[in-house]
Amino acid sequence: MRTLTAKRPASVGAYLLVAAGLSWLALVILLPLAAVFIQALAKGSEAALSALKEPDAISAVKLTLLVAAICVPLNAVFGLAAAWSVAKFDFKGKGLFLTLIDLPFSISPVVSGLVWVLLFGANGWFGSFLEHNHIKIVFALPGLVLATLLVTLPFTARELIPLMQDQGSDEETAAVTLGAGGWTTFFSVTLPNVKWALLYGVLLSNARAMGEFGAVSVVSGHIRGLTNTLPLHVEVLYNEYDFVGAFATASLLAGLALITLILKTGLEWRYAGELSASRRH
Amino acid sequence: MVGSISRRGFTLGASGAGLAMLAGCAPQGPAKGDVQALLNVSYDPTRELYKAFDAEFSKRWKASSGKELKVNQSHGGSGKQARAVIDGLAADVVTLALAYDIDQIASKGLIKPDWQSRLPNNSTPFTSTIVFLVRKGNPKGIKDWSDLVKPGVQVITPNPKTSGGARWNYLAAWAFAQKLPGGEATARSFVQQLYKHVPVLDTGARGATTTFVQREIGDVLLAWENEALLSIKELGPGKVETVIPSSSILAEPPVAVVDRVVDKQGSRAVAEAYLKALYEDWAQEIAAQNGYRPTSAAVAAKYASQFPKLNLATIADFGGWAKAQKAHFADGGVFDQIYKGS
Amino acid sequence: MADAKTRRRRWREPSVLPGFGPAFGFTLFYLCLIVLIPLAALIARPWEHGFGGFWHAVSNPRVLAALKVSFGVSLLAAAANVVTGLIVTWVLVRYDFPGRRLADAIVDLPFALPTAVAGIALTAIYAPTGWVGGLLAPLGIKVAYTPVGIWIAMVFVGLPFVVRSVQPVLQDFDAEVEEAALTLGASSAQRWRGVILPALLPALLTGFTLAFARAVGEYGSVIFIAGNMPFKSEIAPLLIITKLEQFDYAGAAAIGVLMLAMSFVALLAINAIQLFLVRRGAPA
Amino acid sequence: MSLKVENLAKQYGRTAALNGVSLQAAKGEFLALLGPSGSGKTTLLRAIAGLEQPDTGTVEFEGEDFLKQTPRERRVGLVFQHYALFRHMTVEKNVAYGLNVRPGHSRPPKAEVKDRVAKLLELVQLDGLEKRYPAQLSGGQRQRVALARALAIEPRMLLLDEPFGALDAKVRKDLRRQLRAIHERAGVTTIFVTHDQDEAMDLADRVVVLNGGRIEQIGSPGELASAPASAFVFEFLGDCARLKGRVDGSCIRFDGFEAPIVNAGRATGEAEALFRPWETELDLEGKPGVPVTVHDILAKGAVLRAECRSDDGRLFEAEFSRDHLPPAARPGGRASLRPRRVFVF
Repeated sequence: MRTLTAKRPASVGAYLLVAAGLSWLALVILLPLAAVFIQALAKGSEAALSALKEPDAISAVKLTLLVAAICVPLNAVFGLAAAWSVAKFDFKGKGLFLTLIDLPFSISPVVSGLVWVLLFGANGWFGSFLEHNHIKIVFALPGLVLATLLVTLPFTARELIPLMQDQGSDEETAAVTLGAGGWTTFFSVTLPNVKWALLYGVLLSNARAMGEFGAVSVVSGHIRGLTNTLPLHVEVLYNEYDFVGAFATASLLAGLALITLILKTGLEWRYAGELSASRRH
Repeated sequence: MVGSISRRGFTLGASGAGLAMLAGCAPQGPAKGDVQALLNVSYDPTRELYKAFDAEFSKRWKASSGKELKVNQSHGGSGKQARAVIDGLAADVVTLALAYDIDQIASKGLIKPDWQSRLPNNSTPFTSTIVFLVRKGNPKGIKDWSDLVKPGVQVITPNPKTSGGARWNYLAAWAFAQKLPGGEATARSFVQQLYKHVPVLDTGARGATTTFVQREIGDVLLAWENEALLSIKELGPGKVETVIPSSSILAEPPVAVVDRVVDKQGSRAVAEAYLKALYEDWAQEIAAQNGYRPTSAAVAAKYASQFPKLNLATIADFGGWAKAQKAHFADGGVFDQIYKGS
Repeated sequence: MADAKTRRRRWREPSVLPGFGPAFGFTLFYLCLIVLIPLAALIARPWEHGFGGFWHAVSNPRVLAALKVSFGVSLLAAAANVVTGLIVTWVLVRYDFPGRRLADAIVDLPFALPTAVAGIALTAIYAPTGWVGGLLAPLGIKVAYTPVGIWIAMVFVGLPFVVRSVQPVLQDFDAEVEEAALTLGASSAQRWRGVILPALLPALLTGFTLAFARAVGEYGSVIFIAGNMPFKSEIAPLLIITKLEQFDYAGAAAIGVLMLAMSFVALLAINAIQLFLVRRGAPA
Repeated sequence: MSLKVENLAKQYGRTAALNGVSLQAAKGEFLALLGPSGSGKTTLLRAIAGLEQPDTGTVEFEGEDFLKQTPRERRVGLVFQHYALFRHMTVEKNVAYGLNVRPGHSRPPKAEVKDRVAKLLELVQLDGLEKRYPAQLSGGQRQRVALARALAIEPRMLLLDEPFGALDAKVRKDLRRQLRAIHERAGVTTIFVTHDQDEAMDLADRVVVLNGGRIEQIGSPGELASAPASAFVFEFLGDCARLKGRVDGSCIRFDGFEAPIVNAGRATGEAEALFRPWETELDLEGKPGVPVTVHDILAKGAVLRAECRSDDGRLFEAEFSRDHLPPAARPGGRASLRPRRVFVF
């Protein structure tokens, strides 16, 4: 199958269309991004930098990285397992199964945090058990991790499932008839075929894990220097009228998001090339 | 690249590590080494106050007991913080915007019911009141509560349902109008009128201040006196100024030791000392410097010029918090009725 | 190969590939742990006063008004995103211009930017003192602190869902089909209506639903710009918070359950359509 | 016998894909599974490969119960219709895959793998393309890589699923010849699925004709042509026409004329005769036959084909070598059409 390649706009209408699309992007997405950076630098780069050197900011960065470091690999493994089940096998209730995977997209972040309090809060289902055994979940690291896991759960799976469905299972079947075992097939055939998509999902869920606000806000306890993640630290600074500090921290997150996205797009263009090449049978 | 790979161990290991971390313990908890930790769960506008107080108290605590003390602070909306404590946030002490929120914690058995009589002044080391913040030069000529409902005046106050401070705003307005002819009925229609002049209901006091000062929405902000003073300092010297109305309400942000937590963590001594210290003159000075009205007569006298006198109603005039909450702020209460069918 | 596509009798089609058991088992276990059990806790919560209590909580006029705002504005935002998202996707896929990759990259920004940051930034821009708000204020147009502000924030969070759903389909769109239409003398409007739009419809539908579902639940970026006036610009997630502040867990969970149910039904419907289209071999 | 399939059945929902199929293949034999789509030929092949589990029946190979073995243990070389090459591996890596994934002790040393891959690529005439990726190859080249990859594991049996289905006619023909040559050299029992009767007749030692999950006939190409077992086989193997008549011994009588029955033995009575265009004659001199109008005369390679329509609208075709066409025949003319010999089933 041949697909049309992008071409330079040729007519006035095409130019107008490109202009319209780009202006909309600028208005809706670029402007807020610019606002973050400009406000961060409102009092010069030194003021912005000193906000990032605060001990509370540093501990927030560490906590955020730790939460992401736990959540992202777990969700990547989940994404692979889910995609393997959905894309390589046919079973009843697949629609329901897919919907469950998508569901966290549509749960209000507030609810994504609340559910953990309902489960593990002092008055929750397991509250007295946890208290009895001196295990802390909400208002501590595990709570932050669980809330983040719930929010970022679909990102990797969502990237992998359509691609693996599209690729079908012919290559894996061939590998099996050639004598490859299950894990060998997975690592030598499946994984190389989806590696860019996997990386893409991982990057996206990493950005989301680091940026989640609503859900972690409910389970964090907001203890400065201990359970405040970066987005919560932004809120703290904002509420202290330290706008430069707030936006400086926010631009750290935004910068991170931006780098992630540029990296991701680079990958995407590359792997889209590979994909379309292999599709052109 | 094929055949020799068996990365099963890797994946299992990674997920195992993750799960192990989930089951792991919280970063806080009993102090490690000689450093004792104390968690003060407070509401939003006390950040600067406790930053100063914690530093000084830790120093004094080390001097008197020889032990290091690390005071951890958690700030947020008063109701949200109370809920976090109820749900298991291990606060040694709570310092919230209103007694009602501490009552809620007490009702779950975390704090003994007599908490408010354990420390002087209803367990309130310092007080505040509700004042107005207006634009420089007071262009709308706002002097008192009755000016707030004049045509064309926009009032900024947060949502009393989500903000403890906003409940004091509401009650201050009510207390003013209740003294007018007609009493209760007048108060009701006055408050109703007042909220018709509110264009934005922020969820917290700090958000409302930002809306008023930074976004330049509205003509007058109802704020705690300490918040008004702080925001002039932080945001807009020369942009906004305070107006003291003829009457207001005595805002009492109380403090309490969370009995269940301190008994479990063995931190009762330091927690009680921490709260008692709030009444000492050095702490009262810090409070005064942060815009709170000290309860110590000596310190109050020293800062008298900063805190003009005005007629203050108290929460007791409303029959206590439980009653006020039920009548005004609970679902279906007067506040809800204000918005019904508007 | 047609045989493999015929009707199934068993729960799962047997396959020569190994690992369905462990993979499906792990997926299900993980889903239970991270999604289902927590949601069960939510769903179990609002019934302590029976169905009456639940009904009381969700039928309150203020709750209904907030649901109306949340779902209504989300619909409008998702609809706007379908139109603008299609234009943006078209421009990104079909035209080559400097900065194209960068433009492509920032589409995902709303996925990655912390919602609270987005909310603060949007408020700063659209408040009467802001860059855009300042331009609109003299014209008497208010954006921040009105439902329009909510709409802007929802458009912001929803745009990537539409673009990312449509983009792969448009990229893979068979040139021959379009050229065939062209050689058959179809005008560009006819090609759009008759050939391109029908092919993009499933993807647009998916994008619409995802954007809609996300917008309904959105809190962080909306709350700063919404104004939060009851009956006007108060969103349902805020009411959940409000209920919680009053220690009304059952009421909060009731609204949460209702929103969840509505989103779930929407997603389920879309996935069913999607699977149907995949089985039929249409681009999904 | 090297392969023995007994009574194989497989049901998908309410459709029977295989309905009691039994067949045998001798060592080194080249067997074609021929049938229209949905006839069960692919299912049968996949059941032999171990990709489908039949509901009932047995598959034995050299005395081993194949159904108890995984596809891996069966060690059959399978060539897929759409090649299923590993897109991220070079040609060389693709071919070597089956050797490289063997457990340590039975994996050949690197040099030997390289050597074998080189030999296989030479066999399929792809030497020089070792470092290419599948996306850089033509369809025919890809299919040859797939073949080499399947042969690399020294399969006990070679199975091909419509191997030339996606290729154009010229490439198909080339590959057919190559496949036959490779089969002759490797001597491995080979089964291939096709819906193209020419391909089956051209390549196979024996052809298995499948229809609706059942075997219609097994036989050598010659047997199939001379003695088709059913109307289905007869029709599937080439163009034909039908004519109703009355069986009388070894003859069938039509309206005013008769024709000999090749497969005689039917009891006297009404029956339908089937016959080929090239066993049909056209008469322009008023002898009895089916009265037809000649519509068109088409050149079809070395032969000419006359398309005729009877008065009640049925289509008949008659083929002649170029010098045997009745000189008076031309489009629009009337003629009477007669089969030279017929089959009755």
